[in-house]
Amino acid sequence: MIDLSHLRGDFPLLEREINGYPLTYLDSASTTQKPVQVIDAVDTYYRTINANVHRGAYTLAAEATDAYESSRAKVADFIGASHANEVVFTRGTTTAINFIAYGWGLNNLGEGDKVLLTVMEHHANVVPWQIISRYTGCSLEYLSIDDGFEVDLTTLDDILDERVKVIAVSGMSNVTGALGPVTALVEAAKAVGAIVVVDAAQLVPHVPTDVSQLGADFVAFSAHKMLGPTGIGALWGKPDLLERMEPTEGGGEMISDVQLYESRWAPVPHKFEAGTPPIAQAVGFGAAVDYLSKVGMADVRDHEQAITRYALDRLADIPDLTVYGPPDVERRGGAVSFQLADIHAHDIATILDQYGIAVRAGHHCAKPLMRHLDVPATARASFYVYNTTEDVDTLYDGLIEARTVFGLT
Amino acid sequence: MIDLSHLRGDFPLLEREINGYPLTYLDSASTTQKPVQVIDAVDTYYRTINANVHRGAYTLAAEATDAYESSRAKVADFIGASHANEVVFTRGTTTAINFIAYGWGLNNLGEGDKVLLTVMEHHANVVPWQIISRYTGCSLEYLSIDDGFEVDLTTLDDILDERVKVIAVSGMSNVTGALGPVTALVEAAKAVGAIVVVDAAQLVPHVPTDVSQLGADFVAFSAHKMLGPTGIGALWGKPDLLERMEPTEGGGEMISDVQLYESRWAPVPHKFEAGTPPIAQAVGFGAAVDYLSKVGMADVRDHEQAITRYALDRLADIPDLTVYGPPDVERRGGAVSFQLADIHAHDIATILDQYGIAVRAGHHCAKPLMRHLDVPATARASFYVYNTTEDVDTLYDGLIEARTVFGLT
Amino acid sequence: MTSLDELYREVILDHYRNPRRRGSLSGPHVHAEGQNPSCGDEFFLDLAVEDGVITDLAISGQGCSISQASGSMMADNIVGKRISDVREITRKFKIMMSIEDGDNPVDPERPGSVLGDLESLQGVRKFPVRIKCADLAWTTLEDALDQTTE
Amino acid sequence: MTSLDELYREVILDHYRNPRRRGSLSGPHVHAEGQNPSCGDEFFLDLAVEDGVITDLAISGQGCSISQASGSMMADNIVGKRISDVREITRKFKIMMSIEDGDNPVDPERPGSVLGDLESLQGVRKFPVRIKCADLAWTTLEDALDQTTE
Ligand SMILES: Cc1ncc(COP(=O)(O)O)c(C=O)c1O
Ligand SMILES: Cc1ncc(COP(=O)(O)O)c(C=O)c1O
Repeated sequence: MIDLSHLRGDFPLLEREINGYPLTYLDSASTTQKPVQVIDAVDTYYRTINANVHRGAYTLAAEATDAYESSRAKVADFIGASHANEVVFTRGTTTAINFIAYGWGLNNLGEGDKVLLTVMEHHANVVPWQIISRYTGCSLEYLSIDDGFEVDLTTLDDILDERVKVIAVSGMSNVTGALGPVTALVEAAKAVGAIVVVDAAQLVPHVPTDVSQLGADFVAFSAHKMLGPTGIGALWGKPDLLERMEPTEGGGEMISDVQLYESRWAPVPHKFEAGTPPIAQAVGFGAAVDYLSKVGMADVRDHEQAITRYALDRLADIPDLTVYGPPDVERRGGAVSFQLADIHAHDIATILDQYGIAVRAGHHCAKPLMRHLDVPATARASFYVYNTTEDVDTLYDGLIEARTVFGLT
Repeated sequence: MIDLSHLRGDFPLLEREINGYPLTYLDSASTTQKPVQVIDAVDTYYRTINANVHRGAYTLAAEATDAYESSRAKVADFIGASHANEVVFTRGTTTAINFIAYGWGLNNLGEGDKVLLTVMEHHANVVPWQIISRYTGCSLEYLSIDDGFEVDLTTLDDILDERVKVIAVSGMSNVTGALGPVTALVEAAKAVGAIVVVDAAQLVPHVPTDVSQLGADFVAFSAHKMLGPTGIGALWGKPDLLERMEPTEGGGEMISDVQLYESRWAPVPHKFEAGTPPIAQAVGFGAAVDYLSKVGMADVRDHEQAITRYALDRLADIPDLTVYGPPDVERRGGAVSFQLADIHAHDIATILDQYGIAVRAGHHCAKPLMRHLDVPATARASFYVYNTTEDVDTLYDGLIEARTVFGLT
Repeated sequence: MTSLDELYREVILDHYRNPRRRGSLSGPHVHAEGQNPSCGDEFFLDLAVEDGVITDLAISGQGCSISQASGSMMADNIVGKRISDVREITRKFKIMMSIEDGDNPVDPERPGSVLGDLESLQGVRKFPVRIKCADLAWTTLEDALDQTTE
Repeated sequence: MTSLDELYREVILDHYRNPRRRGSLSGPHVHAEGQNPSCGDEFFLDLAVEDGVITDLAISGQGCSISQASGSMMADNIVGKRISDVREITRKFKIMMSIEDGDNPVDPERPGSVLGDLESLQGVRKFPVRIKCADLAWTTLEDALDQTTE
């Protein structure tokens, strides 16, 4: 197992005590902690460069613009985009997917058209399409999940036809950790001329991702899930699609001309960035991908696979514990959802919290999947670069304690 | 004149040197500098509290949620809202207005309906309505600007009828500094049952604003223009309107239930906050309004009026200099646009920058207004709490120098 | 006793595992639904009222031990009581849980004398994020009561 | 000389104040438009070409001294020249301005010998945000030239 324990010192928050115990942070699928390199980048930006971008002929504004645009280049580079202009900064994954749903969907979908989703999608990749289906009359179709917690492709042939205009799929489930069948769906989409949208909120932070190889048309992800600040994310799109897509938000900076009754848009990517962008956050995002690049995404993935394997093994030793997710760490990431005996997930989270262990409990913004799994809620531990096998051991001890509190022996 | 010079020490960036001169920052209408109190609030959040909000049963998540929601309460309080839930956090003014245009407009506007704007609007309050008019078939109408650079209300009676469903007006022009005729337009709207949207990007930061008195239905503003972080702003709305308005963005956290084909929304304000919100930025926003409250908005306004008066007086001494904006500081704020002889605004900005003076040059995202004024661009100096009359003197000297560079004597 | 033991008292786990009055009513009744979107807890209530007295009730839905136990204890506590008395119990419960302001009505000398088993929920107060779990059943009840008087 | 004096040389101010070949063409010509959205500069070009030679051109639009002077000097420099030569001038100009890579073609011993008045724009290089002002006319010219060969 790759040893990344030297990284822990970069994360000030991991030094916190919670309820008298050192914090064991196991909720990185929700949001990650930030290294000093990111925190300081934001801080330094405000102290030394802060100005609005793109609009200024003075030195500070030029420096701010450089900082902002060079972060765009870093993020583009990180995901293998061929050009910085293929990356649009958004508020996060959710906004990125809404931008596609509105900008592309409102203008290209209609009665009879279909959007194909999977049952394991996060609400961020469900609700925008529901909204657009209400406005356009298009309908939604779903691929189900098989017994191995992976997307069931056996019904694909039945569903797939020329009316499918969009296939939107998660690169990795934030509940089960299962990788999404992106490659298969890209093939399927090609056959019918659909576009493929990848919700990569859990993919880009955890698995080396090269958009030039992936075959998808749009890829959305969030900085805060990959060591970066809150308030920013990215939408990568194929150049010709970004070119043709309408902007969702209108405002300053996204126009080349505004007349009273009509306007012309600025070139990509600026036409999608109306108003003052999250500038300091972009700078922090750049620092985050610098950090991850230095660690190396292959090592990040290796580390997480090892820790996930270790976690799955240890959890298997706990009586009455069910894991919802693929057993094979080649086919999954480090989000591990589980149920312990009859203890409600919320109670598990409370008990663990008493020992300083932070896990998520609930529907994880994936209610369709929870219904499919027939559980109202699960507890979820999820890992990132700073987690260690000791964290897993602490989790194990906490779960044994939860059994005791609930009178199970 | 109220002396706020003791505040300058709170703003680290003001200590910068630019081209060998101390920075004279005169671009606060574009974005303001940040006091250490705000910078540190963001920093401390990442170092000690960082977790995702609303979804966690563990201590950190509860603390993060508290921090986020207490910032909402602070912002609500700052603008006189009766309840924190009347404040929706958005990415900024632009996103806030787009949320109204889509959420209210797409669902309430149609062929024959009219949206009434003014010629002095920022693109953020023009382009969203153009987009919605394209989707819904509604049309746009404009009130013009009179010779005193204020909104011309003489044509209001001709335009106003029951088909006017929205009146959207800037509380203060970012070009001329002119205050918008909000009160008159609120009255007009009442007569025909229209809603009133106030673009308060320049109003809330500079003029004591009490939404409970204003009479508007929606008020939008940005944190970064009032000492706060980039990446966040607020939409205030009347409770019943927020209740009835559809969300624009769909995703996590804004739902109470998601089924495969339909969803139910969470209560206001959360139904408008899809996905992970700008949490650290909200915390910084809270610190910014704390700071402004401590200074006192009445004093902020007094200070700016004094400095604007001083600036208008000094600029009047410069030959061939034209100011575009009302002369009476009771009727305006501190954004002072001007043209000097035949020197293009961009050249003015470059020359001033050589002396460390930061002013904006261009169309200020207000092309319709520039066309109306028949100028391709203006230079603009704008003031905030940290500016002094010495800054104005430095500007004066810089402009005299610009004349020399351009061979005018 | 640790805070955890105080939170998960045996009587609470008993109500969680053996919830009273689960099901639905077939006779005339009002129906109310409560949800806790942040954790997904659901609480559905059928309430039969005759002449201002709660004659029957049935509970469905699902959730954590605290929300389910709170509902089950509530059921035990209100059937057969007048609406006005039930409103008073609700008030006392909410004060005990620091949801509403007031002096804690519980008598520490005589545990259970004021609100019965419900008093065992006091341990939740040390867990602020869980208070809304304890409250879910009661907010739903208030909704149901409001319907009966409409 | 200060950087400002180098930027705003007299010859530049002269071209700014007395721009050459303003107006539009009435005979056969191609038209191209360039814009600099960040500052609002506009540059419109009418270009008449016969047998591979630029026979006439006319400029309209507005903008800062640098963008207007650059366009005016360009006009002076290219009328009567073959398209291939004009492309070469464009290339040299862009290299001189560090917009494209290459060895600066200008001969410091003999100012003006390579690109004429245009060489006075070298002072812009010290002002990176203004380089696109100097470039606007040339990008628009390239657009127009591309149209003639289509
Ligand atoms: C009057 C006015 N409205 C709207 C905006 C847009 O604000 P933001 O860019 O923060 O969305 C601005 C600032 O640029 C403004 O001055
Ligand atoms: C798979 C997946 N998609 C989308 C999202 C939404 O991301 P955000 O909340 O940053 O917009 C998340 C995170 O919550 C996620 O895990």
